[in-house]
Amino acid sequence: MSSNLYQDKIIALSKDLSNAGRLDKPDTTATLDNPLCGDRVTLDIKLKNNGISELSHHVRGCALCKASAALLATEGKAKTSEELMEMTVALENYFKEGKKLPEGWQTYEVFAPVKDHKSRYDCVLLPLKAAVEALS
Amino acid sequence: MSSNLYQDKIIALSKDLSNAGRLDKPDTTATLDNPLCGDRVTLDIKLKNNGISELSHHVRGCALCKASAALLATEGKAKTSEELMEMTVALENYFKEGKKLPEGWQTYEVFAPVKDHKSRYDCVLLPLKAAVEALS
Amino acid sequence: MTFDPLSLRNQFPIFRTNLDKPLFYLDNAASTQMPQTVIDAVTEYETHSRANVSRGVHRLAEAATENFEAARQTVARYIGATSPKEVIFTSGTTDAINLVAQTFGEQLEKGDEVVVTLAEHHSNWVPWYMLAKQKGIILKFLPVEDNGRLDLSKLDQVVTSKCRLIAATHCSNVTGAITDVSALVKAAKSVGAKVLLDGAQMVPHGPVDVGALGVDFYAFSGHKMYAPNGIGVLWGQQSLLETLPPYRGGGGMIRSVSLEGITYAPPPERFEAGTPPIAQAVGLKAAIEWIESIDLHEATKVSHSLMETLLTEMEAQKGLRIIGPVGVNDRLPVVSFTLRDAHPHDVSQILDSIGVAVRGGHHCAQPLMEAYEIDGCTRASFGLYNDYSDVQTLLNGIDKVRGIFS
Amino acid sequence: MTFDPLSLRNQFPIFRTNLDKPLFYLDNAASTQMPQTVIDAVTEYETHSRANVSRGVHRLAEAATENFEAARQTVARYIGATSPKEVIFTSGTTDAINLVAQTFGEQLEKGDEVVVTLAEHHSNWVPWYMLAKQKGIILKFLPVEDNGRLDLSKLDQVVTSKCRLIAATHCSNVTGAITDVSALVKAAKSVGAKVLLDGAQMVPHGPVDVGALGVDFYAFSGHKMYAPNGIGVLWGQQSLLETLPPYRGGGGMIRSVSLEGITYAPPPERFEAGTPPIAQAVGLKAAIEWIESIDLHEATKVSHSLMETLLTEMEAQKGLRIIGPVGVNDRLPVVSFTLRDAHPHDVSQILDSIGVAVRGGHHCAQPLMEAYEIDGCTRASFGLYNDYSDVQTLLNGIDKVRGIFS
Ligand SMILES: Cc1ncc(COP(=O)(O)O)c(C=O)c1O
Ligand SMILES: Cc1ncc(COP(=O)(O)O)c(C=O)c1O
Repeated sequence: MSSNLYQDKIIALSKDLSNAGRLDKPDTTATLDNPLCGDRVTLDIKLKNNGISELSHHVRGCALCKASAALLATEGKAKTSEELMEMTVALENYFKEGKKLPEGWQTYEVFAPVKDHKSRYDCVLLPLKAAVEALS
Repeated sequence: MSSNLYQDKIIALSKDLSNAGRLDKPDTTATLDNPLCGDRVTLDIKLKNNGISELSHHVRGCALCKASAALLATEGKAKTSEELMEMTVALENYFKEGKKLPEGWQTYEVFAPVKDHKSRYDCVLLPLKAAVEALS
Repeated sequence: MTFDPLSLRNQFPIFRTNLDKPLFYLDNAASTQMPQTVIDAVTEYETHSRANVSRGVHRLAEAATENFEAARQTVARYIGATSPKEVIFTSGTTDAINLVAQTFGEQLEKGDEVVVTLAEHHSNWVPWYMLAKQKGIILKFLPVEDNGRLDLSKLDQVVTSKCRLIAATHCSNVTGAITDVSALVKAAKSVGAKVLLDGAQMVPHGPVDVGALGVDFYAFSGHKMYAPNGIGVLWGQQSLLETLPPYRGGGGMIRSVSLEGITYAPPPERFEAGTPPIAQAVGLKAAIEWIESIDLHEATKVSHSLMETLLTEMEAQKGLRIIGPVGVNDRLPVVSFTLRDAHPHDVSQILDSIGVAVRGGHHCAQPLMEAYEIDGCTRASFGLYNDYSDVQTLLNGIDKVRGIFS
Repeated sequence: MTFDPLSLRNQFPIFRTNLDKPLFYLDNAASTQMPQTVIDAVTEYETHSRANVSRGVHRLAEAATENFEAARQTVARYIGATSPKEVIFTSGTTDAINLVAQTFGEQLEKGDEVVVTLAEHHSNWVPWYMLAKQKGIILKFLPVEDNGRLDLSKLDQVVTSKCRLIAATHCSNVTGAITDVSALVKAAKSVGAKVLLDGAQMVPHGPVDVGALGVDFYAFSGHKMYAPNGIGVLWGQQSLLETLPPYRGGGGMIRSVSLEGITYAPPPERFEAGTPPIAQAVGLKAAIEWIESIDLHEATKVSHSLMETLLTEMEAQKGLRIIGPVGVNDRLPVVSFTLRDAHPHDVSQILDSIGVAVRGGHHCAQPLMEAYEIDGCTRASFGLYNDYSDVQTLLNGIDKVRGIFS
């Protein structure tokens, strides 16, 4: 079961460093910890028209967390703070209750195998929560 | 089983107040508590030739403790501190391991039914321990 | 639902055990027995999914964490907490009250006052005494009336503007009297003080609603409510808990530790250092579900009628003094008494000889014994499985005691 | 006696449980599994003689008290205590260490020093940090060497004449390194300081002799030694315990309580407020008797050879770093490692997918992680029931991890 977690797509995402690192002069920045496992995510964000124009991530954490951050760097583009907040809640419900993901976030279905692993939900959610924090 | 504990002889002893109360000008006095049940024994003792010549008891406690104090007032006569100490240990072993009582203390066999009731050993032992303390 | 103590009794293996004589168990205020379903829940957990909680991702650790957090939710529901985050697992009521004394108490200052009542169990007395000694806090005592109830007419005198906390029992483990909590809460709120209730005796008799009670802290133990021992609960208002410093230090209560310093986890974890009582939490959950499966309205009718029979018979006996309220209203089925010629330990021992388990002594309530000028008393306390045979055998036993000491 | 892990394994119902896949349980440093005999001892007690201890004279209370005190004697024998009075039951190692921090620590003064090591579990770190903050005590840190051992050459520097206590682990829960206790004791005694050992990891592997070790306090937990959780032990030298103030306040730890004041019971009761973990003590006794029934000499040979195989294989792997001593001498079968390209949580998760239960993370030893400049590591820890199949499957799992992350 658990080995399904580490499908090629997730592994590939976790190794995708195209948006890794720090931005010069970001408009906003946030660092968030997962106290349970010690994972830490730092996001730098530039804004345009109320939405994200550029996002870079620095992750000390597991493959799921890294993959989630990498995905956010592309999927988060043009998203507003409200949309991110909505998605964060929706993703939690997607894991916990099998609810659907909102429009425009379908690529996150790559994380479907995480559903079976309660202790790992937070790994995927952490970058989204950091983005919400950065934008609020 | 337990009802055997309250045989006529023990009940009679527990009601025997002939040596109850306090002595005028005792040579020594001791008060001892059983922290577990709150029993308290106060003994006043007069001495002659290294042994007990007179003993009075004041007991706040159960029938076993009262009976034991009453018996000590008569059986303790002329006994020395060493003899009391020896008897205290011997009585504990009499209860715990079925060992014999020392010469001169046979009347304590009235307490034989206590053997089956570990939680009550201390009730009978308390007056003896108080006497040892008074004499030491 | 209907209610039949005898059918309940059959769910408790101890009553089917081949003891040397039948068991009339009336020592429920000390510890209740455990139904098969609770024993099974604990055994099942220990057999099939034992692991340490949190931080582990293997399937056993994940299952243990889930079980543990599910127990927290069940407790929260049972006591009407707003959120499971308000439920802190401790090793018992005593531990729960010490937690408050050390964290909330830590923030008190010299000259601040804490009110305790003379009806308190030592567990809700000694922690405040120790705190008072340590920090120069002043203890005020709310007296009891002759009938076993708190003397609420004295509230005005003992609750001053310096009062920071009223620590009171929800129900006395000696008199069975249920506290008029609203009076305490009103007095406390009028001076901005908090209220801690010791619910050790109350909670086994059915759900409480901490919100409706209006208190700030609520403490109780598993072993008095058909659950394992080694577990207890402190409930605290979330906003209040968030302001409190940690209790014990160790694993699980930190956010991060380094040579530079330490940051602490939010409640409830902040107060749960070390490996928590996991199997015991599983047992507590099962016990609460068991209690919830019972028609407590009917059960209370039965226990009231048992108590009424017992009290009526006792009141007619010369030389027998009931330590507690006379009627059955606003009291739990906890009946304490003294006999003029027989010491409580002798009474308990003779009752034991015919199979009746009661407790004699000071019941860890020496200040109350002092107030009533007694060394101790004998207590018969009822659980959900008791019936008339228990009352009748107890009364027969009291006759026997009289026969021996007359 | 002979020793065969497989026959031992059969005594543990969890290995016979119909899980979705076989269980290779290598998370013993977090919690061990429980053999049937311990589960049975607890169930038997809860089923047939459950009651509260002390002060009760009815047969169940008397049996409970006897069981509880018998457990104290068994523990005393197992650790070589002079008297059962030196054995204090707590809710776990964490609680035991906090007990020392609050009672012994209570007597320390501003400017006094406490030495802890960088190898400590948070449970033997945070209590001292909290005490230091509270009382102005100075913490000194004994560093670790690259090979996972305490750097004893620095003892002279950190143990000064102001040192009052050295708090050290008997064996690290990360590196498995066993501490050279005699060096610590010598350093402590030379300045009149006491020594507390955290034996949580050590005690499951066989009896210790606190007298021979020459220490003053020794702490451990039941759940890591095949016993229930919710129980732990603090051993302390009797003469030292007698000088200490109480820990928590409540029932059972007093001699008398009145409005005028309180006097406390002697040790061990002074430190055991509230209803203690009775069923858990019964389980701990059964677990110790179970350990004592095993030929530990043979068991150690087996675990050493398992550890040797594992370490040898690991040393040959590129990108794998062992966090701990290289050889098998003076270490327990606790093997932690990092993989260059895989995070410990991913490693544990992938191992879980083939049935191997290990733990990944900081293991409540963040200062040690800092010292080795890692975020965390993966730990495989062995119990008496592990055999080559566990080692082999773990190694296969590591291959699988490499396959995924290569
Ligand atoms: C070395 C060490 N000390 C202390 C502890 C804490 O033990 P507990 O959580 O049982 O209190 C542990 C285990 O978690 C440990 O491995
Ligand atoms: C009213 C009350 N408070 C507190 C306690 C202490 O509970 P525990 O011993 O489980 O900590 C008890 C029972 O002993 C009690 O009856």
